[in-house]
Amino acid sequence: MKLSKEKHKELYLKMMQTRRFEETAARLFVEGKVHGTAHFCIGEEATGVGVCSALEVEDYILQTHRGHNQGIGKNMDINRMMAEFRGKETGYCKGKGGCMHIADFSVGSLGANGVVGGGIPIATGAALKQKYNKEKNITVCFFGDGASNEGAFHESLNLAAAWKLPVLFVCTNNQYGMSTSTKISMAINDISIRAAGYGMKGINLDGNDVVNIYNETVKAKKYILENGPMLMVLETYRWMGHSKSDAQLYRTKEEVNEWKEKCPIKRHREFLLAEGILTEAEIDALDKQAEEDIKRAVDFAENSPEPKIEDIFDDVYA
Amino acid sequence: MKLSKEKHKELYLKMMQTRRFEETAARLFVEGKVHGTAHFCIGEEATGVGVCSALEVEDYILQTHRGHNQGIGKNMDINRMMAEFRGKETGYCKGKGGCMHIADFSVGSLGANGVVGGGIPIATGAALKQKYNKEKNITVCFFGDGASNEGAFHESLNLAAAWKLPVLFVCTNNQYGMSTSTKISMAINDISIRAAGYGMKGINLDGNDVVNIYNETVKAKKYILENGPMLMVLETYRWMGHSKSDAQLYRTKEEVNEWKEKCPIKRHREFLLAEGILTEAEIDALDKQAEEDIKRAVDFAENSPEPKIEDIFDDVYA
Amino acid sequence: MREITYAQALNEAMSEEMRADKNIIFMGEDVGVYGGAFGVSRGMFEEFGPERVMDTPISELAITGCAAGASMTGLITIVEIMFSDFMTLAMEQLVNQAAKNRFQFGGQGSVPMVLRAPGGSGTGAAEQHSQSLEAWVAHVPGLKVVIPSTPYDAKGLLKTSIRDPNPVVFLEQKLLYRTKGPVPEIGDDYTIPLGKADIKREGKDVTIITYGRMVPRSLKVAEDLAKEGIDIEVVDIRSLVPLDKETLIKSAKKTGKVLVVHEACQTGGFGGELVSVVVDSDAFFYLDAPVRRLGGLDVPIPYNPNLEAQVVPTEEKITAAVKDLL
Amino acid sequence: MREITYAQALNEAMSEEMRADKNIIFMGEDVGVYGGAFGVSRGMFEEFGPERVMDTPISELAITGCAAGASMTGLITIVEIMFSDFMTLAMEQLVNQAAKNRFQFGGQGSVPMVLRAPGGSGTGAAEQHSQSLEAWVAHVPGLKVVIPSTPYDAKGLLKTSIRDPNPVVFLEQKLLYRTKGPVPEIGDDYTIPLGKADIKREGKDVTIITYGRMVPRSLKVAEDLAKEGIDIEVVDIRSLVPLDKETLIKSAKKTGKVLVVHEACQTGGFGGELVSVVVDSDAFFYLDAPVRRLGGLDVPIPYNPNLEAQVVPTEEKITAAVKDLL
Ligand SMILES: Cc1ncc(C[n+]2csc(CCOP(=O)(O)OP(=O)(O)O)c2C)c(N)n1
Ligand SMILES: Cc1ncc(C[n+]2csc(CCOP(=O)(O)OP(=O)(O)O)c2C)c(N)n1
Ligand SMILES: [Mg+2]
Ligand SMILES: [Mg+2]
Repeated sequence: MKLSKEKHKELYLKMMQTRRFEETAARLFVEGKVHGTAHFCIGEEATGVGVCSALEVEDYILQTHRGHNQGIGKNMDINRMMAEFRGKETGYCKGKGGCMHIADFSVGSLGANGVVGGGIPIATGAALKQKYNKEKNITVCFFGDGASNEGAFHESLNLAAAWKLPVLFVCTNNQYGMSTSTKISMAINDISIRAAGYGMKGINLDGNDVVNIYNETVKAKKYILENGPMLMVLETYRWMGHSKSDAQLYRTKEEVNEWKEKCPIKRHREFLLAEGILTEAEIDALDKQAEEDIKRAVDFAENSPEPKIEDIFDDVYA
Repeated sequence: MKLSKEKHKELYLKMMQTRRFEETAARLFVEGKVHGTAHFCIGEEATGVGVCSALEVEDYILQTHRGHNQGIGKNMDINRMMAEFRGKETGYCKGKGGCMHIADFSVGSLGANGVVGGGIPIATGAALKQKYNKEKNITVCFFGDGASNEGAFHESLNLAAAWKLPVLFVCTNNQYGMSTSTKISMAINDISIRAAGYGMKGINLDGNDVVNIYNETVKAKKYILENGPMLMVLETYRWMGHSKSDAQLYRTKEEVNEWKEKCPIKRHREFLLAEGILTEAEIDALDKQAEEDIKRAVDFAENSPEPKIEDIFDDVYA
Repeated sequence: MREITYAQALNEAMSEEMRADKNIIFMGEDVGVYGGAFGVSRGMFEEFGPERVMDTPISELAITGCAAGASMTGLITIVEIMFSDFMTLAMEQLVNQAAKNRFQFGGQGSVPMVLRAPGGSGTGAAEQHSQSLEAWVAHVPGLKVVIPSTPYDAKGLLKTSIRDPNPVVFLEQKLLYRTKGPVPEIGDDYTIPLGKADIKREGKDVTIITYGRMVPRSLKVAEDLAKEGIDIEVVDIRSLVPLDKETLIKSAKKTGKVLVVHEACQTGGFGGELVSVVVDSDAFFYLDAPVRRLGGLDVPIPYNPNLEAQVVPTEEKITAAVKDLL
Repeated sequence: MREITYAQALNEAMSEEMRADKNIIFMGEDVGVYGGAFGVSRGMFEEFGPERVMDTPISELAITGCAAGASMTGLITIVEIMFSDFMTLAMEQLVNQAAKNRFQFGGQGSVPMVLRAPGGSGTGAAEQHSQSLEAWVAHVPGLKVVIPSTPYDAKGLLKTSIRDPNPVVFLEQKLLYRTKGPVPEIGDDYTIPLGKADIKREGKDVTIITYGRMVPRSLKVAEDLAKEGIDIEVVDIRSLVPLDKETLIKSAKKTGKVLVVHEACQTGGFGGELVSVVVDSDAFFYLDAPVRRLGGLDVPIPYNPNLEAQVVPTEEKITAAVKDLL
């Protein structure tokens, strides 16, 4: 399917916003403006952006701990994302959750998760509600290759298949769970074959090709509303360390550099130029906009108030 | 592979002992001699007997809550089994465990389990120890169709495959988990296909053909010691209710009767006669022996002392 | 008033709420045609159909999370875990997700779900089917915890729990399922607030603070000791979270002698919380004896019926503990 | 004596035991080349190799059960759960299997395993990575529970735990990993028995009963208040199960004033057990003030650093609670 110029702009901008958001977040750590940790998806931008850009507000997503691309893809407010990252009152979670718990129910994000695989069972419930109410929408559940070894993955995919729930399970295979290569954590090469064990359709895609991911997601949604759940595995790679502190002794510089060659943003940019969809100038403008959006977010967060201890008991119970 | 006359006698006798053991246990309930519950494997005798008779003492087994055939197959002492069922001091667990926890480390049974799927992770550990010590033995893990929907199944099979542990995973598919048909609990017809999702070999066998199960287990052990774990699914059927109290509204009498036609004991008997391996008289003698063995066990249990509350703290800690 | 069983009362609470609100669904292992392992949901599948009464695969973690997800997005979900021992498989979704989501998302969403599970020993089901794990969930902010002791309380508290916008862990008592008690007519819509203890028997000499199946047992002891002129007040806390501290403290001040009784293993049990609430209040100055706890022995629940009966507080043990306080 | 960190002490304990006994293996997520999320096992993979230091898939339930199975059959297994919050995924195997197997099998076999997991807040890891769940495991017969507060205790207690024939849940404190303290030379084989509390500071006015990272914090308060002439005794229980009741009771009798402090949420926390042990003993008659508990607020651990710091007992709160008792 051919995408409109606008859609291409959206995909490119969201990926670039994600990249800048994280580069900036990384810098804020160095500056000591943030405590705690963060998990960056640099190199994996196409996954969350490609999938989420194909969804409607009424489609739900469950994000991972490495989900800035997913949130930006689902049109979350970058200012509030940055404010949450900074632990500010104006953040999505009032500074109580941090970036491992960023959520925006208003755009359909039911939240990022600090627990590997923790969002998978929740996704089946959101989809059950959609099916129960005969909605024409689906729930997209993001998780990593490592999460696919959790019992939650198995129980949830089986449940979704047995009940024909409208869930798109998206496994972002960045080849490692923390320091553990999938070659060590499992004896298979293609995670999508696990779908067959549930009587579910599974596909494996290049996780750095944002356009194809977008198109496949559009198709998947249609398929799911008619036939039930599906597993989509996106092959990609994490450029940075697992989290703030990671000496990366478990992989070679060569391997990292090979994958950097496959940068999803560079690739989309070259595609846009080659196809004559956007001009250098137009793309540069998007780059500039991304820079500015993030700068604005940083200022917004910087100038936002800290949450007050007086409010600590709010939201423990509804 | 052709079995010796002795082996055939062993298989037949163990199946018949299991059948009589459970018929008797059921009667003891009616007589009010037992409280609690029990899960009978009548109709499924060939599974545990066929598999365990192909093992050595040094091979471990993890039993299920429906595992009298497994225990008898692994040469457990029927007297102590019955005594445990009666909660007596002379029972395998000193009356503390009951039939959901019967174990006999001396014959390689690491115990039955009251938790569906609870024995599966344990099996990986026992196999890890065998591999670590370079033993030439395997661990056999029994569980049901329902258990294959538990996260423990997934995590354990993946771990065993990733580490090439010597485990034979035996799924006794009796078509139901309590009242829930596999048609409802999963969207696949053959559970053995789940093995592929772990890079493991999976086979599906007639669970009522004790001779074939025995032979396939011999082959499987050889395969496993050379190549790593394997999943063996045995298709069978539970004749009685799930446990003591079960109105069985979830299935038809016809379905039950169809399967009763496939009685594994009757089948083995007819095979033995047709092949001229045993005479009517020889088989009748085995039937008689089974009767007597169980009678002896009942008396043993009946005449055994109750455990004393004074000893209650024994074995909480080693 | 008519008398019905504890199980029937629970059935009526769910059924009445589900008739009144189409957004309520109910799921669990064998809760459909089978009617649940203890028959609590008998007839519900026939009345509400497979869309609202769902037999699940044996997947405690997933169904608990599924309930949380459905409840986060607009439904009200009742999920039955067949034995509370199997909450051990669901703790991640219950504790890290359901209990914390509203807080960690800064107040976005809520999780109106009820997790029902039977606890306790006495059925001969042994170590892995007889535990009393209420202390675990009572330690988790974001969860409410209820344990009813009578059919009347069971129905009224379950209705309130279903209407509560928060995740409620509703722990039923296996040995009480078949006990009968007075309950208003079907449709006569009464509820009981969470966080309100009930003084099941007034007395002036000693206060027994307890809950669940130890309530009827404590009442029996109270009746027997009344004959000896010992006047026991039996306080049924009914919900562990929220906890009605006022009523406990008031009673402790009145009698000056407190015995806390529960079936769960004594060490680390909720009794410690109850004792602490009393002694860390001004009731401390009214106490004329150490505050006693009587919990189950610190052993797994054994299979043998005699052993099983003796590892939890018996009438004899409760009686002895009371006399000890005097 | 040389000074090493708490993390290094743990590393030495495991390494020395593994050098001495080939039957000991160690597994967990990223414990190999990565050295564990908190670097505790750095260098061990290089020394002991992949057969004995095993990186596992992310499968908390399976690896806990795998450890139990290996230990039931002859090995001694140390399993690391990256954050104690993820014990929520392993409770079934830990509680229903590892803790109960010996008992439910009538004394056949034993399960010599150590489950190591870091608990506590203060790292900005928020709700799902900061819990203190020791009360759960302390409520399970069959398990032993240890929480060290110094490098010396960490090494001595971990060695004892590895040699213990029972499953031991060894809960480490994230914020103590980098703290330093005196520890005997490598190879100088000392151990510390489980069930022996340690009076970290003697005093006569008030007893603070605590454990884990609240020990150094309580000591700091004690030093400060000493200047005001308030003499605090700080008792570090070190192991929750077995619990050294004698030492607690003795100290309570001596000072007549007891404050129990822990980081875990106060409601349902182990503090209730500690309070009960004191007030249900003859120490009750020596108490001249209510026994106070100071636990964490009953909220999930928030992300924002200021909030995070204020939901657990601070020096200010401990100081105030002590003065309150006087
Ligand atoms: C249940 C659980 N176990 C362990 C962790 C610690 N942890 C955080 S991220 C991570 C790796 C997850 O790998 P994967 O699912 O592939 O996602 P990725 O980080 O590669 O995006 C681990 C082990 C956790 N957060 N939750
Ligand atoms: C974790 C867990 N969930 C639920 C139960 C209750 N239960 C006992 S047996 C059983 C059915 C198990 O089905 P399957 O694995 O097929 O074994 P089968 O009983 O058919 O032999 C259930 C649900 C349990 N014991 N453990
Ligand atoms: Mg990964
Ligand atoms: Mg079955």
